[in-house]
Amino acid sequence: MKLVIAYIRPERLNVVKQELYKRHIFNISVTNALGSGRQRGFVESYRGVEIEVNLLKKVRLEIAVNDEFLAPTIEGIKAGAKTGQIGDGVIFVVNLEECIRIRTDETGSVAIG
Amino acid sequence: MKLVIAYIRPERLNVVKQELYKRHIFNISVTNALGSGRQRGFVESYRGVEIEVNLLKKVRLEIAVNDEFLAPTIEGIKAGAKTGQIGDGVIFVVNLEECIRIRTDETGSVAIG
Amino acid sequence: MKLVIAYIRPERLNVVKQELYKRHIFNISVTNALGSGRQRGFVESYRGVEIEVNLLKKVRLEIAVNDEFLAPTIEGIKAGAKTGQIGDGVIFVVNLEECIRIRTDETGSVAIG
Amino acid sequence: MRFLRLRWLPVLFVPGILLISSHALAADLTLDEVVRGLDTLWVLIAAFLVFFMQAGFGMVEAGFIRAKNTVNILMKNFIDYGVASIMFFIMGYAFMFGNGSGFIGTEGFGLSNAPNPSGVSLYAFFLFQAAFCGAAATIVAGAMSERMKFRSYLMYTVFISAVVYPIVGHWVWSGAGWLSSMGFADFAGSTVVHATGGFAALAGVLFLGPRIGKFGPDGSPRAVPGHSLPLAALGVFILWFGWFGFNPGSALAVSNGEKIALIATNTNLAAAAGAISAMITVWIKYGKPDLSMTMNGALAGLVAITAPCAFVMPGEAIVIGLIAGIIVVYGVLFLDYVRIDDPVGAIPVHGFNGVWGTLAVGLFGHRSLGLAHEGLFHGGGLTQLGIQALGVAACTLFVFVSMSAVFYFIHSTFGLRVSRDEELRGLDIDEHGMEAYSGFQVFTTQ
Amino acid sequence: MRFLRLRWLPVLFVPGILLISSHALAADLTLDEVVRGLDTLWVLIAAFLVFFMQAGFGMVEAGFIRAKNTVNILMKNFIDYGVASIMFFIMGYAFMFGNGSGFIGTEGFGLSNAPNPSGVSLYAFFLFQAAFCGAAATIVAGAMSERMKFRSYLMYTVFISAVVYPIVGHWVWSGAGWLSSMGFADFAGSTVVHATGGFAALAGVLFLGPRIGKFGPDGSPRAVPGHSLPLAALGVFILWFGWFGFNPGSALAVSNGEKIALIATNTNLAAAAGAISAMITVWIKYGKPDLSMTMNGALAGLVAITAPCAFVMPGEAIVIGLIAGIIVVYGVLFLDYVRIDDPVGAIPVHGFNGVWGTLAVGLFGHRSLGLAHEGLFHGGGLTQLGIQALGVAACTLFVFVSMSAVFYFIHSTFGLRVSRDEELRGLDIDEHGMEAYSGFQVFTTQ
Amino acid sequence: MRFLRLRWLPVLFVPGILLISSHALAADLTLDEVVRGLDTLWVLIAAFLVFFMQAGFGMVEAGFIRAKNTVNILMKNFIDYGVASIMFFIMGYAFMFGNGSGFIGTEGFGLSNAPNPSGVSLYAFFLFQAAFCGAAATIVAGAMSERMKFRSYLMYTVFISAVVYPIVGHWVWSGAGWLSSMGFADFAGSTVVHATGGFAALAGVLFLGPRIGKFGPDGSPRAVPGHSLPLAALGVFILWFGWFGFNPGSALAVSNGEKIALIATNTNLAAAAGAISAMITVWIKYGKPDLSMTMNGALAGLVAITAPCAFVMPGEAIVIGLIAGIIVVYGVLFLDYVRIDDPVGAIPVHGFNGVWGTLAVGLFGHRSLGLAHEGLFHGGGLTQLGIQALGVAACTLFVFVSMSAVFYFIHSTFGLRVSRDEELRGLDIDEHGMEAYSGFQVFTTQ
Ligand SMILES: Nc1ncnc2c1ncn2[C@@H]1O[C@H](COP(=O)(O)OP(=O)(O)O)[C@@H](O)[C@H]1O
Ligand SMILES: Nc1ncnc2c1ncn2[C@@H]1O[C@H](COP(=O)(O)OP(=O)(O)O)[C@@H](O)[C@H]1O
Ligand SMILES: Nc1ncnc2c1ncn2[C@@H]1O[C@H](COP(=O)(O)OP(=O)(O)O)[C@@H](O)[C@H]1O
Repeated sequence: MKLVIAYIRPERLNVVKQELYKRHIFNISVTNALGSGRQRGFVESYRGVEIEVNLLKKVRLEIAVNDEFLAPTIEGIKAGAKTGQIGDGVIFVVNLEECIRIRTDETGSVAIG
Repeated sequence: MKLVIAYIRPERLNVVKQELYKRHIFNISVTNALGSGRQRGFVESYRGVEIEVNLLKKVRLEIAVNDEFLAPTIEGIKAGAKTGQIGDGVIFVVNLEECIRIRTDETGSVAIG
Repeated sequence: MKLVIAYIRPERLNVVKQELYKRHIFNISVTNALGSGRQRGFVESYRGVEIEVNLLKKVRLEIAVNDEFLAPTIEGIKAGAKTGQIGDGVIFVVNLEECIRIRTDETGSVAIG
Repeated sequence: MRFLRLRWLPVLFVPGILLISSHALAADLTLDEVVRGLDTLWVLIAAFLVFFMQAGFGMVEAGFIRAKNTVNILMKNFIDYGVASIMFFIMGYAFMFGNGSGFIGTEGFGLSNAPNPSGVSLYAFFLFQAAFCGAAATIVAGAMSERMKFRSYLMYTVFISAVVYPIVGHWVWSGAGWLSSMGFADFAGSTVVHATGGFAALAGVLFLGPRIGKFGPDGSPRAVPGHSLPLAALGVFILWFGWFGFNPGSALAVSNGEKIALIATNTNLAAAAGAISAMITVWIKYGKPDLSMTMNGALAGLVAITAPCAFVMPGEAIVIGLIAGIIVVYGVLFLDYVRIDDPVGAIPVHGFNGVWGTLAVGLFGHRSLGLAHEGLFHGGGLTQLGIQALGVAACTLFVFVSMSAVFYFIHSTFGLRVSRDEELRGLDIDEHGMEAYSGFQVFTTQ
Repeated sequence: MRFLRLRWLPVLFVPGILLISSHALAADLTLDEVVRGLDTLWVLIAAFLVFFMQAGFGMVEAGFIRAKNTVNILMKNFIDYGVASIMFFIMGYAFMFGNGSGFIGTEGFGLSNAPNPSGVSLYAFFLFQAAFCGAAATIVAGAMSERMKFRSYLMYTVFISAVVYPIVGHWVWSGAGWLSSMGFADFAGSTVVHATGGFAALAGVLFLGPRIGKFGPDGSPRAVPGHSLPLAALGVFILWFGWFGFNPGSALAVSNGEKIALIATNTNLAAAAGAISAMITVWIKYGKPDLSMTMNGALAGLVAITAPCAFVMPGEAIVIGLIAGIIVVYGVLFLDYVRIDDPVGAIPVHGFNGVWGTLAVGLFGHRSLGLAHEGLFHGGGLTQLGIQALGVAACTLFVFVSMSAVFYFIHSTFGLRVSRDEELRGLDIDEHGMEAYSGFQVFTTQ
Repeated sequence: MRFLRLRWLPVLFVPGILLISSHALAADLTLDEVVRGLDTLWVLIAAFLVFFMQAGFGMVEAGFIRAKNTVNILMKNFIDYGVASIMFFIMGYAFMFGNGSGFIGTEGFGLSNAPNPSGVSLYAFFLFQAAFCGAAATIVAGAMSERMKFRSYLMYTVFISAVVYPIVGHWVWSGAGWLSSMGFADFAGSTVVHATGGFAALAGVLFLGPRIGKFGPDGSPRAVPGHSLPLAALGVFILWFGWFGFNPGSALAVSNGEKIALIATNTNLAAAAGAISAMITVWIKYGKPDLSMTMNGALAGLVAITAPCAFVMPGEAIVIGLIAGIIVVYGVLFLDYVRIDDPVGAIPVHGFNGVWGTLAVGLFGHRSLGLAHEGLFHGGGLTQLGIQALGVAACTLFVFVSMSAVFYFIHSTFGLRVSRDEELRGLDIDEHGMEAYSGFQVFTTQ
């Protein structure tokens, strides 16, 4: 089992979700995040003082998947999130040792989704 | 050492905290999250247009524990979070390679809590 | 590759970022979090009723790094976040199996930053 | 449909004669008519200010509760004013000001052949009174917030604005009520509006019970902080502003201006004193100046000065306000102590201080300012104080009993309270299907 | 620079004579002057209230859109009122009230030698009218929000406040317009202000197109929830409050108070009825009482009563409001159905109900209240209704066509719409370089 | 306790005679009394509007600072008005309007035997003046926000409202002050209220120092964005609305309405012009129309027109406003340049434009409108301008010096500034033990 963590543009979330649905991945968790990466921030100016905003709004996805779903998950995220412009984001994969579904007490692969 | 990640219903947070306290787990970190899982969303309607809200409000816990505390942690979360109804959430366990307490420079087991 | 997760005081974020920049770590992701650790909360009182606030505001960093950058990253976070007073926070290190940059399709080490 | 006999025709759409007609206007008016016009204008402006208090109530109540129930409280706020406006038009005014017995009026339904006890236009008087009725109704929303069904709230609103409030009003303000015949004085409604609202709220929360999580398993009270103190602060400012219509407007005439100026000054000083004394009280007791209590203190001062505003001098208004600020702090503590859950403090602010303000008339009032008897502190003995005590006791008792009946009825038919799940998730989603702050990350863990 | 002949000198800075001069003052005034003073004061207060509606519009519009475009809408709100004030001073007033043809005035630029059709001070009349002009301009901001360039909005504002609105106003309110000559009656501006704003908005959104994501690929409408219903609720209360200046203020005189009191009462009852009927309609159709629709219902009632407020009785005002509340709900649904995207409901509220209110004059109006002909329901036949229909048709057509030309011009020169990227990221950052809620975590995924 | 001789008894609680007495009322009043009543009513309404500005100040200040200090600023807002109301009653009024020397009044403490230089009820005049005093006090809160101890703020409030403001007021408005004897003209308080507030703020921030993080290690200014621009926008609208009481109300009489109408129109046009010119200035300099500056521009225009509002014509008001908008932008930049940290722009808005407005009287003022000498641009030479310059210099110097002494005293006894830790965590938690937005996720990293 893997835990897939992805940072994407907020406005791509709906498309990413649709791409994941197509690939039968329904369970995801989403958090608001700020990110700094290769993308330069934009310059705001407030009352005559410039601010370089270098923490940009991103959305963080966390998806636990069984190994056979890892590839489609990555694919789905890429399909939905890519615009080709700086700031598209990254996907991290971490090994997931155990997964427990609280309601059912299921554990392991079967608990994931 | 393990990193326990759990998604629970927001309104169960206090109970979960109490259950963890009972088991001498005091250190936890909490973030707001949205989740989509087996639970169907509810239908809001705004100005005559229906919206299916399929990202529901969840709370994400992150708890670093020494191996001997893994079982009680999972138990505590389950005890506090379970309602038996769809949407209770999941617990993920990831291997934690290192833990460093910033204030004390402690590392490893002793740094966890 | 490692995934470094750190909880720090919100007001230290800017300093931590500068310390990381000095060490050529530019890519980070940040989320708001609440944490309970060794630090006791403070007591608010609202309309004559005391509340012990034991979930304090923290900021969560997530930084994917190549192995050779792990030490400087930890160092940078410590340098920026340490005040010596209770509540400075913790750093967790998790093994990162894969990293994919969405825009470029790069994977592995080269994708990290 | 009756016709109004208007002295002049609307000029805007009558081309040609426009310039002439409007200039000719002035000359046509007698001094008497001008005075009536001026008084009507003043009562209307006061009515607008009292209407605007509705926004103040809405913001205070919304700010003092959790984000997840905000849509619900705002909805209650709009609709109780809407229902009160219409019901007071259809029957409330008739019950309140219609000729009838000393207990209730029975004439003037739909304002047709409605008696007009004021010296101003009937419509202005009606609008002013309708806005008062709306205020009485909305006070309850805050106390019962975060757990009461919207549907049941609607029903409650009809009862209070159509029947209960008008009856109390009849007793005191109709000129024919049994209380006013005794010399009971409540200039602008500490009893009629505020104690009525406050004690109706008390009846309501007793039926409703406290919010989940307000009291610990051991019964110790827990804080449930409001989600937006800026909103609440704005609400308090708006209420304070609106009170300048509420109290001085109750004079129903401008005259040479002395009386309304005195009333306005008293109103302001009592509010200021209430804020300061509540701040000091809570600061001494808890070590920190608590904004939410300070704001309640200002409102407490306003409620307390409402009955005596025309009968006391500014220095006395300050004293009345100071005491009000202390009452509200201990009132909140008392409710916590007896495990009554009033999220916004409506009962201490409007109920307890409504009583205090009414009694203050009997303590500080001056005969020279129009009171039947000199107040206790001016050597008038206990006469006026006794009448005041009797009056406020009668009114609050009547309200408490009749509203208990109403809430009992609703409770046993439609139910007063939402389900546990709905309460935890928030009333906005289940009752109205929408969130107050879409897109914002709001912790709903409490 | 002309000199005003003032009867008294400012006294504050003239030491010594202060006490004497100000006391002597009163004696110097004739009853006629006092009446003029009173009427001027009333028109000024009404103007202040109408100005304050600008805050109401700002809060409603901001509350009903997403957080990421909030700075932009507030900016539009400030600047359209600013531009309208200045442009109406320079030329709008002259086009509207200057002598000229039945189509447009051509005298009184910069208020110099400006005719004054009212019985009050020219400046008071101007300020009142300028605030109306600002209201008409700002209605459009909401409908075109979340996607229109700020620069282009500025340009639009100049056109509507300097030319288009004044022309419509001239037709109806100058006393010399061709519509008023026919007996067309729009007491406070259902047509002149609201339908003008609403149909200008319609022209605008047709050029602009819907927001990205408002309609699915299959054309089905999607909800884009507003980011702060408390802000919107406050806005509605402020608008309702301001309307007490808008409608009764349009009487332009206090007289003996009867007329303004009737108007104020009608205004309040129609708003209350609109809120209630919109709530019921949406409740029946969707199973839940929707706050945003209820608030639109109140506004709909206010818009609808604006034209007939002086010509109908309270019971009729309630009926007009009830129908307005239904119209607004179906209006919103209709726009969704034809895929017109109006984020705040400006077109149903101001456009459709502006028309309804204007027609209602012909249905419910009373000759005894100053109308040229008895309304249809009082046996006056179709005469007044026909005139009303003609008038509102002419005005909305004129506005729609001329504003289409304006928007077409802007569209083909500077462009109306921001880029796709800017729209997705929010106009605040790209157009103004700042965020409305710095520090708050706001989901910008939609 | 003095007795007021009232012409009529409160009628509400006197049954039976109600109808008769209130109808008889009108006939009893002479034209003189009606005029006095009307003027009193107007001054009261103006006072209510000026009071409401307190809400405006609160919202502007809260919106322009970070969320973590919001409770603190709101608390200061409530309490400074409360303290100012009470202190001005006890002694401020006596110092300001009491007979005494040209420097200070010494009669009328607690309003007993207080002289009344106006033609309206003493209480109305007092309330209006007390609200002004509160405004002067609250201006400082914004500039010193996010780092000043609440306790020390309380102390400051007592000084400014009881002593410093009344002294300046005595010089200019008492009719016996040395400045008014020279012909110094400040119609509604550009100097007395705004420059006083602004220069007191300047003294304060010099003692207090900038917020942590406002200036980089190299001294370059950094932006600290306000947490809620909608709140700030609402605040500006409320202030603008309140200014319609502030300026026209300062006429203290309605008369035939001409003067107050002119003042209201000037006020509105200057505000509009200030908003537009600030927007344009900042747009040209930084490429984007900045909402926060535009709002400061509107306020700047309002402050600048406050002194000359009665002495200039509308076209001139526009020019005064345009210049004000430019001044505020460069004023903000100048403060950044000299490393003075004023989070909300109180010093440029109230201080610098208070000076500008006072001088503008000497440039644009008309003798025909009641000024002692023709302004420079109307051929009056430098006389009036010189007097104006002297007056504003004297007042600001006095304020700056005396308030420096006050702040120095507080600084060396209780301390002005919270600890570094408190400042970082936010004043709300440490000073008041509560958060403004409980449940919301707010980034407190800056
Ligand atoms: N090494 C990293 N560690 C943590 N977060 C990262 C890392 N690299 C990128 N991110 C996240 O991904 C987001 C997008 O990265 P960025 O470099 O701007 O995009 P891209 O390279 O795809 O154009 C960042 O804002 C940040 O949130
Ligand atoms: N595979 C997964 N990956 C990430 N998050 C998940 C996954 N499964 C569940 N979750 C999280 O857990 C929450 C509860 O899941 P859900 O399926 O609704 O509950 P349950 O199965 O316990 O009834 C989801 O809203 C989501 O946040
Ligand atoms: N074992 C843990 N698991 C998860 N989060 C932790 C753990 N220990 C500490 N934290 C996080 O770190 C923050 C700081 O911890 P705390 O014990 O208060 O600090 P310190 O020990 O450095 O004084 C906590 O608020 C929490 O967010």
